[in-house]
Amino acid sequence: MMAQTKLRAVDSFVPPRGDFEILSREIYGKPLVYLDSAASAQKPRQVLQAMTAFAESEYANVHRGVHYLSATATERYEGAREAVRRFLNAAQTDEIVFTKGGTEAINLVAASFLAPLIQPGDEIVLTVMEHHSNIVPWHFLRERQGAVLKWVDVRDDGSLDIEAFDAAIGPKTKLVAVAHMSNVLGTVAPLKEIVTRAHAKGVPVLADGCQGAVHETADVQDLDIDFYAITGHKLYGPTGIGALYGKRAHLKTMRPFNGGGEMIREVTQDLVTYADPPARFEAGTPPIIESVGLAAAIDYMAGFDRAAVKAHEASLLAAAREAVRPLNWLRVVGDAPGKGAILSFETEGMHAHDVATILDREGVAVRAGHHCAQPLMERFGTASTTRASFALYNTHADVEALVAALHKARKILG
Amino acid sequence: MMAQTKLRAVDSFVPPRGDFEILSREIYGKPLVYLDSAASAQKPRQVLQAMTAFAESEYANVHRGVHYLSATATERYEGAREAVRRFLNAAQTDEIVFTKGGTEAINLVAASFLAPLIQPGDEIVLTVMEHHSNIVPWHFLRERQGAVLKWVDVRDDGSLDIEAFDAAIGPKTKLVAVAHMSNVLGTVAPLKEIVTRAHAKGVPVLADGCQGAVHETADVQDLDIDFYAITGHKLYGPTGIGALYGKRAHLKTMRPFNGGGEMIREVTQDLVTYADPPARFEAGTPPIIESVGLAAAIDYMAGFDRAAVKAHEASLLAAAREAVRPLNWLRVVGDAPGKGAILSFETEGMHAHDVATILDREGVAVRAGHHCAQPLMERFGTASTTRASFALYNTHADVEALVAALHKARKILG
Amino acid sequence: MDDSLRELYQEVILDHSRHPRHFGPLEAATHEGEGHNPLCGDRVKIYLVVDDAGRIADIKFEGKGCAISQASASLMTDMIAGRTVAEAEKLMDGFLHMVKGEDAMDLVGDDRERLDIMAGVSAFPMRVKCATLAWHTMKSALEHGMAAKTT
Amino acid sequence: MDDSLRELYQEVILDHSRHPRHFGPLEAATHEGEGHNPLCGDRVKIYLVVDDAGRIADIKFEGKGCAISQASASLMTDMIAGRTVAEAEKLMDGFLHMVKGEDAMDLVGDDRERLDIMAGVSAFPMRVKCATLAWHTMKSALEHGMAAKTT
Ligand SMILES: Cc1ncc(COP(=O)(O)O)c(C=O)c1O
Ligand SMILES: Cc1ncc(COP(=O)(O)O)c(C=O)c1O
Repeated sequence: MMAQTKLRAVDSFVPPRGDFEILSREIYGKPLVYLDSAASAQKPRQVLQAMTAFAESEYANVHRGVHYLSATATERYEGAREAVRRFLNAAQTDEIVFTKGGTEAINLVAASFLAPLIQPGDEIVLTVMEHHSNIVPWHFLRERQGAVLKWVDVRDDGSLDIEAFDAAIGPKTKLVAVAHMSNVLGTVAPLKEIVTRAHAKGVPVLADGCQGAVHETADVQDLDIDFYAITGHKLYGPTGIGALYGKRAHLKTMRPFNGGGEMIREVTQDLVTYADPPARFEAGTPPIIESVGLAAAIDYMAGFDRAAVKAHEASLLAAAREAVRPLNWLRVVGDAPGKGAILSFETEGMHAHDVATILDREGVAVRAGHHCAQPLMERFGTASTTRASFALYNTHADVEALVAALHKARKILG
Repeated sequence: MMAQTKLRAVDSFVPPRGDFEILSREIYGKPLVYLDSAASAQKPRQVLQAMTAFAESEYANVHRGVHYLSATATERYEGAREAVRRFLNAAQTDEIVFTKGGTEAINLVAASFLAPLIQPGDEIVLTVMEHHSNIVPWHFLRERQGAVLKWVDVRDDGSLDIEAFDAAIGPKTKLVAVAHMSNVLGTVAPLKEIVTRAHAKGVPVLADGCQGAVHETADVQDLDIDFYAITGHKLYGPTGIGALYGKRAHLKTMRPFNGGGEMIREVTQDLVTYADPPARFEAGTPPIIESVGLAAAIDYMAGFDRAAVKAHEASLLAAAREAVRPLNWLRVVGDAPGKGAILSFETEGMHAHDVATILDREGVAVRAGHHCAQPLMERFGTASTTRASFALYNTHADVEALVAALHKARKILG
Repeated sequence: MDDSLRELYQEVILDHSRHPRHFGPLEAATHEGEGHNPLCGDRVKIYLVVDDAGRIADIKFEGKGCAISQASASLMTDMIAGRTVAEAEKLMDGFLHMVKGEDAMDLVGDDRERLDIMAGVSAFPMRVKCATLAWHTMKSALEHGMAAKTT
Repeated sequence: MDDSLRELYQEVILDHSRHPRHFGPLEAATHEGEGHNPLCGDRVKIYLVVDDAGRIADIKFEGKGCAISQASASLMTDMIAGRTVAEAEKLMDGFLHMVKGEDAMDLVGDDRERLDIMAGVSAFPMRVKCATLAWHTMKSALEHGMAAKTT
């Protein structure tokens, strides 16, 4: 209790709840306590308004158009690319490829970068804390081309051991693929150190930044990372859009991903030549309205002191962690130092689904299940956990509601 | 002139211009005359409001969630699937796969259905009027697996010859891929007849319905077609979403497309098993908000008598066609009987880009270029055309503005 | 406390989930099925012995899962043992209607009463799959015999 | 008529586009380049003869395209013939600044006056690529010699 009070005192950030219409609604007559932002964040009115305003006054298809609206829309779309570049501090705008989400960004690297390089027996290093989106694309290369997946374990507290990484990277390693931040444990990978070790052996590194880009700072130049994937809907932005950062030198040599309009230089009956990056990887009409929403979301986040947001989220996590510490029927999964604001736990004799159902009737939205991280569940000897995840709009009252609802669940099920 | 007057008289449809905020704006001080709907349609307020309302009150990530908002969002998302099923009259909802657009839908068929079947020398039959999105995915199979592309020509008026189709389909044909409606010529393919002929030889048929679904009726059961691809943004819906109809028997046997969350049954360190269709093909967080927008767009279209809309568009096309007929410096490309409301043309001594630039200053938005159909340009011995395309919100005043602006272009450039 | 919650987690259900009947493997099984709830990763295995007369002579289940899925499996095995395959399938139809909140007219008498304790699930659409997992698995086991083992 | 349109399509430009100077192939070329405008599919070929002193002894172009791209290519070949490679590149820098509406201070005297007829392009952002195609192609030809032929 002492710790909680102290943490709350240093947390001066005021969550901008008024920007999120949905947060004022009620669920079964109780105020919504949204603790599922790791699955998807709510969207501030600034993002929704930017999209609507754009669609109502400046919309047309992009590129190839000579007319005014097409020019405006193209400017907005390319402006969004520049916003992402700034957000990730990429050196050049053409290192940013728009995708439909984080999953597609990773698949793009698997199909266009890695697949042509893989010989049977070649290795891909990944960790047991990866999301399925950073696992299954590599399983494809195992199934189809004989790649070997090398798994780096986490310690019992969920932290990563850089020496274990180093040991896993060998002469046959063709890529290291690691989450910047785990969506279950909250563990933040020591990306810079991983890149240094991997590059020392000539191995490129992809980071799954779907969570990391939201809660940590990702400076791709400082990290010297080869690929970094983000997804819009977790960044307080729209669904249907994500982005891949790729070093120019990689993107230039990569084969196309999907085929279609915009990604070609020339098409005849007999052959086809391809456009330069990033167009080469953006076949078809891109998520135009969504790009405007993503840029608005990035702007929105830039309106806050990110260190203050991070401290706020950390204080919520710490408060929740302290509040559940005395409960002998609850086991937290993931306690790594410096972890992000995600609290996953198992409850003795109570299945995560039952817990989540009861919490839901209290207005508390949490996720229950394997969180698309089955190998991690296996690692911790369980099939599912309950997960509360915090975002910039959450409050200490949310934490209190969570804890109260947990006690209620215990009373019903325990 | 007679013909035009007569056509106008029978056109009783009143374009719902008030639903489209953007249509009341001015470009360079002139009222916007938007004749670029074949590139992308404008979105009615009903669609934009549905998306915003959903994001403001019912949003969460779909599937896997136990809590209320996740249930609501899942219902809306699966409801949108049902809306698409109804729109295409598919037999079952699980025959509808959501994609990021029409291009991805076709790539999905190429990668997950056809690629595993292709042996060197196997043939894919397509037409010279295809959009690059229905060409490049097949070129991939040529480049990577030795497939042979067999091209069916169009007649000089842009119409398709069913006998030529029949002749092109041989014992090595693995797929027929054809646009339901050409985005340049307006030509409507005799889909049902094509399917009959192809099936008689045991060959499946994919239709690129990106244009056809907007202006024609697509009844996949009546057509007995194997795959049908649509894209949201041409259907008065949002960007970032499309859908593939695939016969259940095909989808069940197809390998996954992208790998990630939602598309798996089980993932371990050593292996992975996949979910049933359609989930198998929907890796990652889908375009959730966009699905709600697409459903709203389908509802919006359903609010009109589609035959009346079609007659209206036809009357606009006929009026435009008649108005340019006397111009000896203008050559229409595509005059097939029963064609959809797209008017492409070349202008003697005036490049399409210059024409479009001048039209733009008159507020008239048309497209100029190869329209992602380079083989078709080649077929008609040109590098580019100017294209005016009509939608349900266009009026005869729009046609008059187009014609007046064309005369102006002639005066400046001719 | 919320009425629908009380109905969902009533004592009989919690008791079934904490002390499942017919739990464990069945060496002599003539039919086996494995079911999987993609929502949570939960899994259930159903073992059946069907005799020559088409009667379910024995049935057992194994697996881990939420209170609803465990209780449902336990209740199902309890009720189905001794019935014919046709009777079991009819019971299943009634049950499926009931948990979806639809009309379950073919459920009568004692069957209706015993299954009624699961009716509260219909107020929780996201949990219907938990309640039906064991039943679907039983059905697929009956249809595919020993082959369903590996699905 | 719109002023910016009049400036874009002024008589000199239309004349260049209808009667391009230096049009046709150049057998003796020491450098060749092929450029492509992805916006419209237009294409231009530039042939250069660069002598040992680094002077562009001859230059010609071929291709089809819009009035802007044709006029720009014609004007460019007209102005560049006889200059050194370094001078040509300097001229190009000035031109690129001009059509983007940026400061083109290094364009002076006669050069500025002649190129000024293209300045109207800066009011048409979607057309800037048309105006610069020939210039970029020329530059890439100079950089890659005969190798640029195939790009
Ligand atoms: C760590 C991580 N990686 C990847 C993803 C996939 O992102 P998306 O579903 O937006 O493609 C998620 C979220 O679902 C995630 O948490
Ligand atoms: C006939 C046709 N096919 C395919 C496409 C591609 O659709 P999208 O760009 O939405 O993926 C288009 C439009 O661009 C089209 O007109």
